[in-house]
Amino acid sequence: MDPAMLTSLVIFLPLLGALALLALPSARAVKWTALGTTVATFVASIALFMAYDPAVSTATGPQLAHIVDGWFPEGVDIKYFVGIDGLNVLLVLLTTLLGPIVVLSSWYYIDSNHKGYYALLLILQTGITGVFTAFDLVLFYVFFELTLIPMYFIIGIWGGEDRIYAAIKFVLYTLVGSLLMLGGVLYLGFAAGAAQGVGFTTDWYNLLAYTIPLGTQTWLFFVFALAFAIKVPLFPLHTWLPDAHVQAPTGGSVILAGVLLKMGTYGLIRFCLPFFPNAAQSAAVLIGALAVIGIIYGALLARVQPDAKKLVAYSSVSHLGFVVLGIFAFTTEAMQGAVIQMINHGISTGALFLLVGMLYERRHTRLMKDYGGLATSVPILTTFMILSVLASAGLPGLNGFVGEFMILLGAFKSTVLDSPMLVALATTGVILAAVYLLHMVSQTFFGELTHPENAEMEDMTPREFLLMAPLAVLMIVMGFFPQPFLNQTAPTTDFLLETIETKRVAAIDAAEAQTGTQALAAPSTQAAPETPAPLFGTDASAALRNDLIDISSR
Amino acid sequence: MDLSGYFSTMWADLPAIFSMLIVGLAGLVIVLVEAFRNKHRSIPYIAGGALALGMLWEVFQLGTPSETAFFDQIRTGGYAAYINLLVLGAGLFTVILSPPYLRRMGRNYGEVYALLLFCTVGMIMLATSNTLISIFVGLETMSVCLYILAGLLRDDAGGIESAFKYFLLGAFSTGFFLYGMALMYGTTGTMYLPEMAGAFPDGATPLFWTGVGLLLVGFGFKVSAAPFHMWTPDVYQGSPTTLTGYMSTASKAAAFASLILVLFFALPPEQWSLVLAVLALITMAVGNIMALRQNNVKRMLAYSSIAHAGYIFVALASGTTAGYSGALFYLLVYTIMNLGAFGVLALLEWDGKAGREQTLDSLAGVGLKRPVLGASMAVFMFSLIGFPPFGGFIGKYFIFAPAVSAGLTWLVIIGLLFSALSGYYYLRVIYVFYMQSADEVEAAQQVPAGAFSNLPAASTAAIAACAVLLLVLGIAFTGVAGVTESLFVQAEAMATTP
Amino acid sequence: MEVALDWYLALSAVMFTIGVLGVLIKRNAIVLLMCVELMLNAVNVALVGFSQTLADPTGQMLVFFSISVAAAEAAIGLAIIIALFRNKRTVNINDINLFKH
Amino acid sequence: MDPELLVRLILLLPLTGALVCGVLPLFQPQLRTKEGLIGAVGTAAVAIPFALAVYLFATYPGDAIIVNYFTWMAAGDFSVDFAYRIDELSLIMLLVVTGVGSVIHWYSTGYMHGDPGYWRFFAYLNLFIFAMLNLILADNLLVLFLGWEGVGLCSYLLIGFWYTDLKNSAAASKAFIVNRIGDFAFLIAMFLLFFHLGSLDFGTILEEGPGLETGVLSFIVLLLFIGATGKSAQLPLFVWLPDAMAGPTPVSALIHAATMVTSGLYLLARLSPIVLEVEAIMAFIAIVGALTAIVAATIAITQNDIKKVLAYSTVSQLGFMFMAAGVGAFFVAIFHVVTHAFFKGCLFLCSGSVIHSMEHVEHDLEEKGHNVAGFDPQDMRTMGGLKDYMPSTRWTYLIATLAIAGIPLLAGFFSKDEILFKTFEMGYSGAFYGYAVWAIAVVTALLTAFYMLRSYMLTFEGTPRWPDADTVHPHESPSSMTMPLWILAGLSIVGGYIGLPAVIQGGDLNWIHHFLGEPYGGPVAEPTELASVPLALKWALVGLGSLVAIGGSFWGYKVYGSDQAMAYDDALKARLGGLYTLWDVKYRIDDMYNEVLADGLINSSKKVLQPMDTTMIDGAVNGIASLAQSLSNGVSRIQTGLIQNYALMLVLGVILVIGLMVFG
Amino acid sequence: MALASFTFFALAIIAVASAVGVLIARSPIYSALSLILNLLCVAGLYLTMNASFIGVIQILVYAGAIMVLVLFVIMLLNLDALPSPRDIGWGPVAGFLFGVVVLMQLLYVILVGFDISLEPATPVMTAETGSAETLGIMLFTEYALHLQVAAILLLAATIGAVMLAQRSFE
Repeated sequence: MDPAMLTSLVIFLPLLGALALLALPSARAVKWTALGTTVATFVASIALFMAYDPAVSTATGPQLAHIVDGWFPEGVDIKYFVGIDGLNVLLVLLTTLLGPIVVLSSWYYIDSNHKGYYALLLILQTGITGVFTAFDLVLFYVFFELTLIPMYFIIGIWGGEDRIYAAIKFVLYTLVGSLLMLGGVLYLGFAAGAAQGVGFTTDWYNLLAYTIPLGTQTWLFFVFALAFAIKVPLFPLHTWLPDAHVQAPTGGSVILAGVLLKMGTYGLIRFCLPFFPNAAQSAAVLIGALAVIGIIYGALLARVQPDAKKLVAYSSVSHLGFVVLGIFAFTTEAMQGAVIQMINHGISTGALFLLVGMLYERRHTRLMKDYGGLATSVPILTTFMILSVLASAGLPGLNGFVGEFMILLGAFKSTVLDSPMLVALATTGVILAAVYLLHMVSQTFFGELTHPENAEMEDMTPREFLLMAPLAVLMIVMGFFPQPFLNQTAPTTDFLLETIETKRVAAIDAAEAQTGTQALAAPSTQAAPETPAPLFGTDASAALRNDLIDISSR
Repeated sequence: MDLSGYFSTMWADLPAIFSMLIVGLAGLVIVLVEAFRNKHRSIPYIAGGALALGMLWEVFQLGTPSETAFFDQIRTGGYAAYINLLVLGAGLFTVILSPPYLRRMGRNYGEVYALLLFCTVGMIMLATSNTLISIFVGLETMSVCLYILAGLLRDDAGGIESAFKYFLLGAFSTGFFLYGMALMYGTTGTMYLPEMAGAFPDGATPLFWTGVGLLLVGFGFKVSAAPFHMWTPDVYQGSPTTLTGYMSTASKAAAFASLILVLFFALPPEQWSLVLAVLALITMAVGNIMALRQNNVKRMLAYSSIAHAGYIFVALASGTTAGYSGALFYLLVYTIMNLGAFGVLALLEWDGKAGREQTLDSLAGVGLKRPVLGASMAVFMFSLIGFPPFGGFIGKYFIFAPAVSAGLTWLVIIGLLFSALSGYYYLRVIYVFYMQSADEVEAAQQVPAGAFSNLPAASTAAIAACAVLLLVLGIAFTGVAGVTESLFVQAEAMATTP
Repeated sequence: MEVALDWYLALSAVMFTIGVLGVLIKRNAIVLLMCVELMLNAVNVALVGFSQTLADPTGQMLVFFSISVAAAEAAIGLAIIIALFRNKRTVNINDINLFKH
Repeated sequence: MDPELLVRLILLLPLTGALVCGVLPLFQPQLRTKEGLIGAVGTAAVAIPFALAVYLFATYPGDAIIVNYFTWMAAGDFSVDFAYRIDELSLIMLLVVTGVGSVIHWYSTGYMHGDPGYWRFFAYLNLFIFAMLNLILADNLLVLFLGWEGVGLCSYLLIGFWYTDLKNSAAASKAFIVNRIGDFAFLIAMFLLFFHLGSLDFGTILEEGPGLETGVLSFIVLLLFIGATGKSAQLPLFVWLPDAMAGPTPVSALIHAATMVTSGLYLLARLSPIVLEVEAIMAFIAIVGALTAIVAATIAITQNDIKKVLAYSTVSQLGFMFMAAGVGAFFVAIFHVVTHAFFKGCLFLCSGSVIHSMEHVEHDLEEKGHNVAGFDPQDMRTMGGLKDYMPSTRWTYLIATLAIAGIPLLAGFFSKDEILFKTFEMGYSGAFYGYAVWAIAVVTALLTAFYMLRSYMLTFEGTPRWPDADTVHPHESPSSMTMPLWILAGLSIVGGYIGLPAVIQGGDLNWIHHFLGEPYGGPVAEPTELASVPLALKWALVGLGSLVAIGGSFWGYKVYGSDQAMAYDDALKARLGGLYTLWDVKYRIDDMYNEVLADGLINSSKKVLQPMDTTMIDGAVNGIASLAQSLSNGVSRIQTGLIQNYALMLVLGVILVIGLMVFG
Repeated sequence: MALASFTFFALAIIAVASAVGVLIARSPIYSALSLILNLLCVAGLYLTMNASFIGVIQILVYAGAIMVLVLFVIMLLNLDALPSPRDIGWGPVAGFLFGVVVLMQLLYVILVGFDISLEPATPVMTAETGSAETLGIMLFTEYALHLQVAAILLLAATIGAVMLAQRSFE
């Protein structure tokens, strides 16, 4: 088989599985098929991982690229273009790993409409994998939106009491951002297309090669960043997250926290930074500050939640703040840390949601006051919980530390942020993480067994052990041996940072050249103001307009 | 006087109006059948057969070059074939869905089908017209038939009210429409659209623009653009549901197609781009904002159709061929989505009140009970929001992209924000369908036992086909997009070579 | 033509506006229908005026169709008003407001 | 043997022990009660590394051995390896940790006998040793930090070992969180070091660090010191240590007396070349140490819980060590670390033995039908006269008490006296803070002798004060517990001779100084420009030190010797009044943390942030939704249902369109 | 010349007056009668423009057929003047204002904005243009299709009228 097909296989295998599911008669068959599909996908993604060679440069094209043209009409360079590079290889692996885990975690949790649930789950996986592998902006957008539909149903049908509110909020919130981004995509496509004489292009590499004028960058950056910031979610756009997490069934929460949120941070790295380097750097302090507020704010709110799931949800706000901070530091260390932290957060928070879900399955409550002293009745579960909590709190030797440390280290030396105070504030998140996580552990697992029903609680079943074990192993392995993972991402992050710098300088040069010509006319103005954002029909778009067939010429 | 030259030309041009002929003839046949064999079972089949035959014919015309027929009165060729297919298809869908629905309403008469076919004739005339007179005659034929169909449930206070409102406002707007034509004719001295563009070598006069403005008012009324939209919700709510679907799609498609012809062939794109942009803005705003509070699904869909007219206006405002072809593509997608949505509602109506009092809540939990209808409705709703991988997304791409390239980014961004807002009310339908159960709604809203117990297979299949078509259009749309684009490219080429 | 076209157009505009005003002000459904007819009639004056000034018969062709449409509309309109009257026992348009908001 | 393999074994054996003791029984519950096996594995996992450490020590060539296993993480300029450094400093610590660790493991096999969490205990303990070894053997700050946090974790797990009591778990959380506050500073210090030096390796730091700008360096050292105050329980972060006594007593001995709490000192000693560069911070360290010492000592006087006394005593002793570090005498600090490990370990183990037997008393009393609700086996007020029942415990406790009191010729005497001398020497060399610190140290030494004797007297002398003392008798602990006591007591006697004071042979016989000190090729730097103290003055100082120790001890012996031992506490309370109360409430530092910081943070989160989140931030989101809804309701009023209004709207549109077309 | 102008203005004034009459008459019967007068005046105007065919059609279809139908319906439904409303709402007022604005706009563009560049056609030409022959030939040749569609329109209207007003549904 053509190795390039492997990428598409990993993306679409779950979709095929979902279609197959629909034809099956019994819930049992549905479950096993779903499990089989996800495992097969995981195996395929391992092969993908093996086939990916970090030593081969991805500066001109991703590895294992699969391109199908002819999706859009002539003159519109939108195509099916997927591939693997250092930025997404781990995320794809994480997505496919969580696939079987989520299926297993839903085995008994979901008690109605199995067919629909598992089919949606598999479609969701296709969407997410597609988001991570897409190298075409429109394709990315398609997958990005595609993830909303299954998630909407998963929260809305199998969720908790307030599921409808949560589901609608989730979709609408994301939709506002992503539709605005679509406007940006269209604009960018035409601008880049005009610059390169192809009409309209959203090929990532074409867009990367296009230096956007400074003024335009600003509004485009904010349109893109808004969409991703909502997804991340960045303070103060986070309020959909606790609702969605709490109401979603366990599987949904795991996917949501594990990979769905990463679409936001991934988008920031993949698109916002390299496309709009100047704007991104100008906004870095602002976004960094929001990220730090998110870190602290999320942590403080997590501490006061009576609901264990909500606590974990707010912890995501806090943790993702680190990732955003790392992204906007513009240093190799922080960028690498951000990438690895995305994976780490997926593993540890995914594990936390799984464990809280196991408790919920047993007692049908998420309130911590309904538990207490569980360490006696469920020691294995407790052990896994403590491990996950520690990983999440960033204990050295477990995975969470690696990312957090590198992010903070990189952010500290960042000349773009240039604000050690900010990083110092972010570091307090390390203290606060311990505060709220240990609070949860002690409220839930320590103390006396006050509720008699908790005493007879069943410890982890082999199924549950099976789904937790890989995550636990990864927590430790990635804590002590993160380097093999970092090596996968390093060439790409280096390439990205170099490109960002080159483009940044190029954009400034272009702007100066422009002011230079103005200066010839009026020598007194040294630093003419930047050209304003051509949001409302400008020279550039007028030029574009002339390029296209226009009946006004008649 | 020798007129034989005329007659031979007309004879030779008959194939150009094949579908108009066959549909009109079928209408006449139905009238006759109905006169002698009241409510004969074959009537829907005759109607459906004629429409299908027309569609079959038009499919083969898709690739043909754009020409005119009947002394330059109407256009033929790919463009006409495309829009005729749309209109005929909408008619066919309605004919498939109507018999069981009308039977339930006690209105399954041959006249209905005859009027439907006559209406289709008018639409074809409208959508393919090359002169102002053709537009007028086509538009009026279409409108008169629709006035009657809207009043089909005349014993129902709501039914007759909707017909009255539709009629009176329609006639009122016709006055403006005709005035506009008069002014355009008077200032240019011609009724032929392509000749108008050349009438003003040094820029058009205000009187001409006034005429264009009044013409736009007339079109705006037919496509229910704000502020000419006021009739839409009332009429949609009161009309028989399957026919509402027809009204909201075919008539809109025909009117838009005609408007595109006027814009493309007759008008130098000066002032009108701004006017269309403003209309687009108001229309999107009114449609989306008003839809938010609706609890009646039909009324909500009425406002939604207003909003979609606004989106199409965005494409038209760009004033480029890409914009026009995008609008045409969107019309196709929109037609499928809306037909399907109204079709689902028609099948789920149970209170015998023509759906005008049926609230959304009464449909709680239907999605899981009726998987095919539920899934189809979900597809329609997601597509209406503009979610990939459904046609609605690609449609939105094709209407917004040209606007961006024409420098209307601000309008596009507003449009996208309104799309996001529209998510609220479309998602509401889905959650009621899937996420609420019937016992969660008030007793008054609950479905009586045995309601919509047996769904007609043909109707269900037609709806499912719509859903599948949307999915296909969302993924493999190049062919269609190519067709819509080539129409204008050809015409462009023709126009530039004298 | 002896009288300048402007006058015909002005007359047309005035009559058209009177028709519009009638639709906006009168309350009897049949009178509204008549006002619409008045509007169409006013447009016809303008059309014939243009047509005769340009010596181009197509304008009058449109008038011909406009008159037939007016006839058809009158028939339909009256039928609807009869049905409406049967249903609601009134032709006062202010009493016809079942659908709103 | 290859040092690489040795270090690998030393590190991995405890880890293996932890896994064997922890993971296997977790999944095989029948293994959980196999105490013999678990105890043996657990102890061997520390004892073997001790043997290897001794071998390493014996064969140590004199130059630091650096073993580099693999890259931990690297990105951009940043690269950190799993690299370990064997030099004099880490060897000393290695010996102490594994040596005292082995003894305490052995002791634990007896102490934890019958506890359902026996397996967990040994797993945690072994894990602790692993983390501690990482801490002391690390060759870069990050691996050190791994151990640093790791020991914190084990401390957390062990303090909360008896988790069914939520108080214990709260104490554990407190320890972890307070430690994290220190870690926060530690992290920032690492960022700064990396920012300026581009590496976290000790080699680079020690070589290039002193060259940094003083301001930056001061800040770095200050941050590191704050980190150390967290771990080593100094003002103001010492609050967690007394609470940490909630853990089983061997834990208190091992972690909270002998090893973990001294890691702050180790850190400073390890980085002594850069610490010495910044005198202002040194003075600050010394003063903080002095204040901690005296504050903790005064609190210790008022404590009745035997372990609490020892805990505050530990804080106080740690203060001594920081005084030493603050005056640049890092080797003395390490010396005190070593001797302190011996006698404080011994004291804690003795207290464990006491508690153990008092628990039996409690048990017996309960069988006899007494109400034991208020009975606390750790409360010295219910002890007394134990010397007759527990001779081994009594003697070892006494030896260790005298050692800590600084009675001449015992271990504590040498190390404490050296600290006193070094502080004095600093003052003598012209730094005024040296005298101040010295004065506080002397007072604290007096108090130390006093309260330690108080604890001894209350516990072992006098008459039994528990109910029904005639029939209920405590018993001496088993030999698995008393043997370790004797070992440590022995070390408390002889341990001091590795650092003979400067009065003898001009300090030439001070082995530890020669071993560690930079002038002699060791890794621990010391100030070079110190004035030479005349020999007579040195002797006088030694005399003063001895006098203070003996005096304090005698005072304690005297006032608590009578049968009414508790009476003196009341007298003291009456005489000192408010001051005593202030000591009794621990200077309100704890309350301040709880009420101001912890509760304040939580309350403000609950009362300000949470409502803000729901009403303002989420409210804004929902507000937009309801705004749209009310906009919808508002706009819908134009849809009146009246046909004329519709027509009116249409005409309005006509006006608009014509207006835009013609005039627009 | 003067006669033509006089005829035009006389008819125009009557037409406008009768149109206003439609508005101000309280009874629909009077409105209808005013409208008939208006239609007749307009027919007269057509004749002054030499548009003989349209003038005749106007009288036959409009004044003759449509208005008779309207009168029939008014009689049939026995409609009388509606009771006057207690108060005039904002609707009619706004309607009046809007109507005036529309008129202003239209007059503005006609009288100010419209610059007649065309040479008016000669009476001979106009007579031919407006003759029944010219229009008849056109209707059956170039506009044959429209005629057919208009026929369908009328048929539909007939069917519709019957259906709406007459047919009995079960």
